[in-house]
Amino acid sequence: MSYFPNGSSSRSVMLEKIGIPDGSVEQLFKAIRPELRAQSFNLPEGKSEFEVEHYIRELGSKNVNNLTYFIGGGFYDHYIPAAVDSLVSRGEFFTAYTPYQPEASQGTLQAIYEFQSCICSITGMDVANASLYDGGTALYEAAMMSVRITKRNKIVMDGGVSPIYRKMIRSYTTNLDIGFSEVPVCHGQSDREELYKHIDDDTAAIILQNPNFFGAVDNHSDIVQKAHEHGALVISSVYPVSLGMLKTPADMDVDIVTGEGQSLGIPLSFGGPYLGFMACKQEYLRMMPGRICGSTLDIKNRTAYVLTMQTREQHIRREKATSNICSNQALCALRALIYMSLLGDKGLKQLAAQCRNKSEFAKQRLSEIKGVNVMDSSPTFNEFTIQLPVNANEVIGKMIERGIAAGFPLGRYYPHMEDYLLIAVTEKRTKHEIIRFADALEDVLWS
Amino acid sequence: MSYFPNGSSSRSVMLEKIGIPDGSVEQLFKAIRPELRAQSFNLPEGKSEFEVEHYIRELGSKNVNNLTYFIGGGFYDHYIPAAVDSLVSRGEFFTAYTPYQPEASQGTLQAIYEFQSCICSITGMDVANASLYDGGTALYEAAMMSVRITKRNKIVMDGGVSPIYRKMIRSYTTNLDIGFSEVPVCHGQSDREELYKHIDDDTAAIILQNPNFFGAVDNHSDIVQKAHEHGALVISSVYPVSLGMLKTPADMDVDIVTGEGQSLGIPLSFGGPYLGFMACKQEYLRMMPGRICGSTLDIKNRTAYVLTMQTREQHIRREKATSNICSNQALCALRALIYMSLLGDKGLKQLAAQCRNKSEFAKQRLSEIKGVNVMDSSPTFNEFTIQLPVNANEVIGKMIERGIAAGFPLGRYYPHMEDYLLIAVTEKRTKHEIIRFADALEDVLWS
Amino acid sequence: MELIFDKSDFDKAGLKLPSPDVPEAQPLDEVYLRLDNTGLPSVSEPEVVRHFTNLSRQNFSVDTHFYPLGSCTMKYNPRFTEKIASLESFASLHPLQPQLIKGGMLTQGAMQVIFSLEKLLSEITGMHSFTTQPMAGAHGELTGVMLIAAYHKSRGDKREYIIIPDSGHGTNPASAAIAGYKVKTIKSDSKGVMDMNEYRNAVDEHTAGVMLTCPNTLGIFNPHIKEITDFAHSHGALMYYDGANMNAIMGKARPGDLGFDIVHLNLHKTFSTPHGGGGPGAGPVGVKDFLSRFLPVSRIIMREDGSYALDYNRPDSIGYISPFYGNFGILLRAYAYILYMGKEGLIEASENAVLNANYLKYKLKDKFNIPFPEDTLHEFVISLKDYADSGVRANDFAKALIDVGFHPPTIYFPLNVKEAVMIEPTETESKETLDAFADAFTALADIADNRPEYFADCPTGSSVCRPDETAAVKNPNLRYKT
Amino acid sequence: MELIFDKSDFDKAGLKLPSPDVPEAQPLDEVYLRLDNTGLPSVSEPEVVRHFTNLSRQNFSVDTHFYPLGSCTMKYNPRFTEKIASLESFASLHPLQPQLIKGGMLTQGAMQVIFSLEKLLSEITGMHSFTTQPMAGAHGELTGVMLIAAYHKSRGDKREYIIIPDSGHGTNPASAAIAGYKVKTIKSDSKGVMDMNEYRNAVDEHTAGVMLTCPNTLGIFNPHIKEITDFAHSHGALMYYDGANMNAIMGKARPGDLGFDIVHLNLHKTFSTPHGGGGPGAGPVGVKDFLSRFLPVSRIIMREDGSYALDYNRPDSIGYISPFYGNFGILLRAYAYILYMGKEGLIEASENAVLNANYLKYKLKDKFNIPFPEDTLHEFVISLKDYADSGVRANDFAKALIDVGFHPPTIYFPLNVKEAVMIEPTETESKETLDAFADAFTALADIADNRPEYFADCPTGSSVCRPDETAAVKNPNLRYKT
Ligand SMILES: Cc1ncc(COP(=O)(O)O)c(C=O)c1O
Ligand SMILES: Cc1ncc(COP(=O)(O)O)c(C=O)c1O
Repeated sequence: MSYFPNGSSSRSVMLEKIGIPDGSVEQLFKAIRPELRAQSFNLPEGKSEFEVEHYIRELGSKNVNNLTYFIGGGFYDHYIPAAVDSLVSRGEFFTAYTPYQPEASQGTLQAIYEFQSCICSITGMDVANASLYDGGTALYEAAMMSVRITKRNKIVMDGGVSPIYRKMIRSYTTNLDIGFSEVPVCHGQSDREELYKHIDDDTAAIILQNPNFFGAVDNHSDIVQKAHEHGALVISSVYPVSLGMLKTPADMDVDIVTGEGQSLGIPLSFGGPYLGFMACKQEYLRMMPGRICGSTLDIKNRTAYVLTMQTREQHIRREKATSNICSNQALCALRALIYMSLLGDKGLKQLAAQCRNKSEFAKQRLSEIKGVNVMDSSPTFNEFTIQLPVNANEVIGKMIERGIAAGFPLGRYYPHMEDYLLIAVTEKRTKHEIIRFADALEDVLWS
Repeated sequence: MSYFPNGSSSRSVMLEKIGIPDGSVEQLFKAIRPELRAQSFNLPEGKSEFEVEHYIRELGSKNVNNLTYFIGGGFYDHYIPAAVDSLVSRGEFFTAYTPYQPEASQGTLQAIYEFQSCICSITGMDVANASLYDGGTALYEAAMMSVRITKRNKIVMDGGVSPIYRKMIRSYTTNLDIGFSEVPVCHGQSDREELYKHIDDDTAAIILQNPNFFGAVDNHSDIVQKAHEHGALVISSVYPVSLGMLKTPADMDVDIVTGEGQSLGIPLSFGGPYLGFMACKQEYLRMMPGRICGSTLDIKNRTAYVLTMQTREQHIRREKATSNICSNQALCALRALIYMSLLGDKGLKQLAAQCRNKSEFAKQRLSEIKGVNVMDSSPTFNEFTIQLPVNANEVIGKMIERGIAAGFPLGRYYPHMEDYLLIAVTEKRTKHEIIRFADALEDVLWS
Repeated sequence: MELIFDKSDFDKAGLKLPSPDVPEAQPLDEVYLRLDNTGLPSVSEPEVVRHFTNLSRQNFSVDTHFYPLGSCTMKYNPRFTEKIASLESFASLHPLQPQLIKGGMLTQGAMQVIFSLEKLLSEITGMHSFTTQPMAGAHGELTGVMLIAAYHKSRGDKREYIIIPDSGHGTNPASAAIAGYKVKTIKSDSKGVMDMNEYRNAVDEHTAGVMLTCPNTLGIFNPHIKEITDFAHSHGALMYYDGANMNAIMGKARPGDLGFDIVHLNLHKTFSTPHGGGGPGAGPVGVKDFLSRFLPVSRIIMREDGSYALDYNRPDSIGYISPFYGNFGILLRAYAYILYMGKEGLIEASENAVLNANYLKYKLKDKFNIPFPEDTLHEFVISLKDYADSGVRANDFAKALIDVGFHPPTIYFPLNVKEAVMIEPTETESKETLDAFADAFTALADIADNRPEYFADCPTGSSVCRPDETAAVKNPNLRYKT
Repeated sequence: MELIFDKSDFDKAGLKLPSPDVPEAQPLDEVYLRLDNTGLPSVSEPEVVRHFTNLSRQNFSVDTHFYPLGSCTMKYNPRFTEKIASLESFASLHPLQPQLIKGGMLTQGAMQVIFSLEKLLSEITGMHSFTTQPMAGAHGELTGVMLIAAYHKSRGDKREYIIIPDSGHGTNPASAAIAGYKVKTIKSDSKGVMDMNEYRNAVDEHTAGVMLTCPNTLGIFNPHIKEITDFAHSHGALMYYDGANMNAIMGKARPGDLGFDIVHLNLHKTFSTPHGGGGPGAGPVGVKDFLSRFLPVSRIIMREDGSYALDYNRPDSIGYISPFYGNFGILLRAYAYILYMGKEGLIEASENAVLNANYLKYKLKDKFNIPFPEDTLHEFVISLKDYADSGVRANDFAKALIDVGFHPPTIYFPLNVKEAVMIEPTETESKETLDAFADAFTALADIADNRPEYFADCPTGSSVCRPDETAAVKNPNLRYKT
């Protein structure tokens, strides 16, 4: 087999040395007594690389490819520069593991430090960790963290938080003694009045999202102030690309920030691997889950990077750890770091501006279509909702036939919104594509 | 611009230091007086990576892709293992240059040494060089080499040598005092009788190919003997994959072996970059063109690799060099080396066997089609000729409509062979594809 | 090395964006706007490429070094699975695409991958169904414990404890705890496996489940495994199998056959997906039939016509564990790996992994104390406590190994061995490499005997040596600041 | 490092082939068969990957190091052009495909790439048409000299000599010679450019052509260039432009405007395609109108309907230079690079290249002897002959630079400067890097003054130090033998 570097002669020598001269490796498994043996192992025969590739390409062609994407929902079709793919493909990065041995892992460690720095920069927060699984688990971890910090157990979730993430948080906490209230939002900003009704002195945290699931941009400063008055924390889930334009969570005095980093150079890849990130105020550092890398000096006074604050973690604290996370999404964090390095300060701003400009252009074109109602109760970044004169699912199907993924049908998560579409526009969508989208939609609706 | 690491502030400082305080880089070009300035520079505006990629993908889709290839003609559709692409993509390999400084280039140098070793192994020859541009220029270089060695100037070319290569050799030597004779072959082995008529004591070399352009396999030992009797050399152009099965040129006592290495892990890529290789008997080493890497010891008696025999080369000998070659096809040689290392001894033999087995299977299926005449005057490796009842061009067009590149129309190079097709089969062609090919051909011819 | 931020200058950029082709939008109201800079480093592409290329060169990795990190299965990561994961027909696929047209008709290929992988993993482990949602081993554990909770809850049975042996990985108790359980730890016996007496005393009607690794982190296959699972079951507790060590027994034993009810696998260990410098991995979870109804949504099911659909209608499900289907790109790699290896290939992988480990153990056993030397499979644990007594600790050996070109094994784990050095060579290393490692390790023991002071400066050949970790905690410097 | 052959064992393999799906053929007659082993190393894929990964790490490269190799334009190689060259719609295209259906209707995209690239290169150089067939600079030179020959022959004019200045690259005289010409070498004058008197005396009715590099290998743009080309023309000779240094003058001057008749470009220099450890490159050749009919076949032409076709019907053509259209994968990269850079980008590339070189010259000029310091553009040449007199040669400086992390500049070229060190920083290096290099180089000069013996062991940090090249020639060991 092509992955085993010992030929039969080496194997014989090895077996002989360890006292199995008859050459039967089976004897090494004698602890697995016959009655404990596998009762079946009915797998296909091995194939060659060429055959497997061929087969999987065939499967790939069973997906409908080359749709022009106007779907987002927290996961966006941004361009990934070739340098990102090229650099994360270096064996020294992708075939290493968690940098337990700093002297053999300065590459990974410095990258984590730089990643944490970039996350702090774009969010404005004090400290960040090395990554969590995805934006949803990051938000859940933040909720747990707020419970630990405040020693309270009531959580208020804004309805503008991704319904997927809200479901995840509910799942994870079913067996825990945590009370939730969810405050509905309908394609606009957070409903302050309703929210405030739920905030009291037992509240551990308010969970917000900006831009929210409907694309609405908000300034949550007032909510944060209210929360803090009650001794509650505020957790905000953000879309990192938007931070090239939008007021930072730090500026709103948010306590814990999380987000999905997929938009930072990570392929959509049918849902993963993605990148959860988390940043918080300095004072909550020791309550944060996940690995953290710090800069220190070595015995020769050289700068060195190490995993630090490890007494928070499972391998030291076991059942008392802040989280059970061990393997995280390191290579995705590296992708995000390289992507952010390529973008730079100006690049992130320009990218955000392009996304919004194109989104506003799309809004305008779509609003010209008879029967299409572009929701405008609040400003948006690069995603917005429209109301159609018919059920959204019908329209989507016909648009797919025209090669366009026209948006996400909000009815999927909001039963009263069967005729709403959530539309996302990134820098990759050309003017031409947007016009084609609007024309096709008009065509589908009216001819 | 994204490829320039100096911002405007650095540039100002630099200009100031070199005495151009007004910040105008133009002054550095003052030697180019106004009357010498570019009279036009009418180029398009720059584009982003995303836009260029998008545009070039569009051009790519203007090629007819996904044809099932039964064309070869010296260039073959073999599978390239992913490890080859992955390893040659390492920056340390592909962004280095000719290893002039051995201490900064042991990676490239050892790889060349191993490549030379592999070429010697598969051809059976004594020594090999680091690469030449392609199989055609390699053959031309061998011809020139034979002229230098024998101090004679008559060359006999077998008609089984690729017509492309024969044309190339003719082009390169138009202005030189070299006489050529070409001995026709028709879809079979070399015509000894005719060949021998042209060999005499002025003959520098006989140029042969095995398998020849029609796929015919030959044992050229007798021709070699005849040539040597006349003091002439024999040059043989080979298909490296076939050497997993066929008698080696060394076994036939050939003096200089050249070939196209594309089949060894190099993509077809519309004609290049490919890989010319050359190997010869020890005694001709100092007449060989191209770079050569040798093993030696360093001052601490460690094994070290260096470019050697450099007094043959242009940078030392200028107009007296054995060749003008400077940049060669190093990265393609590295591809071939990695490919050969993955294949190994058994792998090359199995690969050759699979190619031939599939080719024979195709022959058999095609021979069952009414009106199709599979030429069988000599054994073949993985390529063979068939005669059709109609003009080959007609058939090809209809086969293309069925997604199959059915073979190369020999009429293109041999005017009397308008109804012949040259068909190649590699390990990538499945039984299913071969059967579909035969069925489609039958369909095209008879329905 | 310099930080990427140190190369920053305000008007440099590493990426050109497309030229604007739409009008500029009306700006947002200032209350919504970021007014400061983002703080990202502004550098050119050549600088980014050189920076990260040279950063990478400071790492040890499987591609460059022997990396016998015990419990981590640092085996070779095939190149073709990387290629497959980057095929655009998968890599560009939006996770919401299946929801655009009912039942996932737009993503049949991707769904088939998951469906088929679940089937293969079920057969490999002897389980009945699998979810691919968990994104790492620990995430699988959490999912598993949530399944345990859901099961007992469905029976109106409130249980309190999860039982875990002291040799269990830290994630086991952590996962149990964050899912709401208390943890009971059982000591290991003199053979290195869970003490049966203590175990029998611990299990009762408050026991929700038992989490075991088998072979355990000492590499030992517990001969009482069937008794253990039977005993738990007889008290209504469920058995959880931490599959991190599955690489030892493929085709030899299956957790399902041994009586486990829930299993997680680490695809980034057993199924050769890359470790990525710490992740991403994938930790799919398999269960016996009676637990299937609790698995996370969505499930991928096959319709009668052979097409695949997403099923959300599962009222007993524990809910969403991942936003979608797990770390799909990792799943795809593992699927390709399994198809490539096939039945025989996987069996041989385990056989070679066990042979390599036993050969290396043989090479080291005379010189070193191996507290639990019997019947180890894919890994084994050395105790360096004798050396530690004379001042050379496991950590010192580790640092010295770096100087001779080996990534150190796992140290100080499992916790039930003093000065533990946990060695897992994997099947993708050659005898020559094992010999070289054994020689080097043995040579260090000689040095420890004669010149213990040698270790203080090790490693000398790396860009850093023994960073001050205490200072790192005391004065946290966790990010670049201008 | 061990050779890959040292890891070989007969029943190992790094690649699985598809399982046979057709019957085994009747074997060939034994006279056609290979009876011995092929001698290829039999190793597993993990060993191959680790071997070549670690081999690569022994190289200096642009990605890892400053690499100011004069005349070679070792600038950054964009990653996206690599990606583009690997797009299947081009990388999998068979070169004979255009011949399957008349006129290349099956490969319109690829042909458009070549056609468009030829147009762009024509505009950049001020020529009228281009062939992309030549596979490197030297190959372009040979093509160019063959065009010169074809031109004179077409006029029944038999000429004998090609004139080349002594600062010309070795490939110039070599190309002239193998195409059948004698070479006349012209010395450089005190300003570093071709001596005009000697030149005027050399040109006569036997002169077929003059090959010039401009700026020349000293980085100097010859102010008499127009006189030179006019003078050659007035004697019926053609002017050949060696475009290796085109990176200095894009948008500033064009060889076509300066009176050159034939030009080659090195796409692997000016147009950022990777050097690949020695190649492949590409050396397209451009000509003025009156020479177009001699260009190699095939030519790609545009039909009236805008489609592209291959034209073989060119009776005056010098014939086939390449089997097909040249190193297409390299052409595609260069095409993408030019589209990316655009007009302004290319101009700025030259400006930054020249600024960087002049800045570095400024940093070094006080300490070092720069024999021809005036008006240099993208590169400059230092003479270390003063140091050489006291025993420290250019080669010693080169070796010492390796220890401090810089790839040495070109040394001992051009031949008209003693102990030459030829430095071309390129536009893709930062001021900080140039400063660091200047400091290191200056520091070496100080060491040379005070401790010349320091150099003997340099480099100390590489895996080898000063291999015995004489022994390598005397006892050639050019391949592995069992
Ligand atoms: C025995 C064992 N269990 C669980 C885990 C946790 O797996 P992961 O890191 O994928 O979360 C590990 C990983 O190190 C392990 O070795
Ligand atoms: C001035 C000059 N001319 C010609 C060449 C030859 O180019 P190539 O190596 O591509 O054949 C070179 C390359 O080193 C050069 O520097």
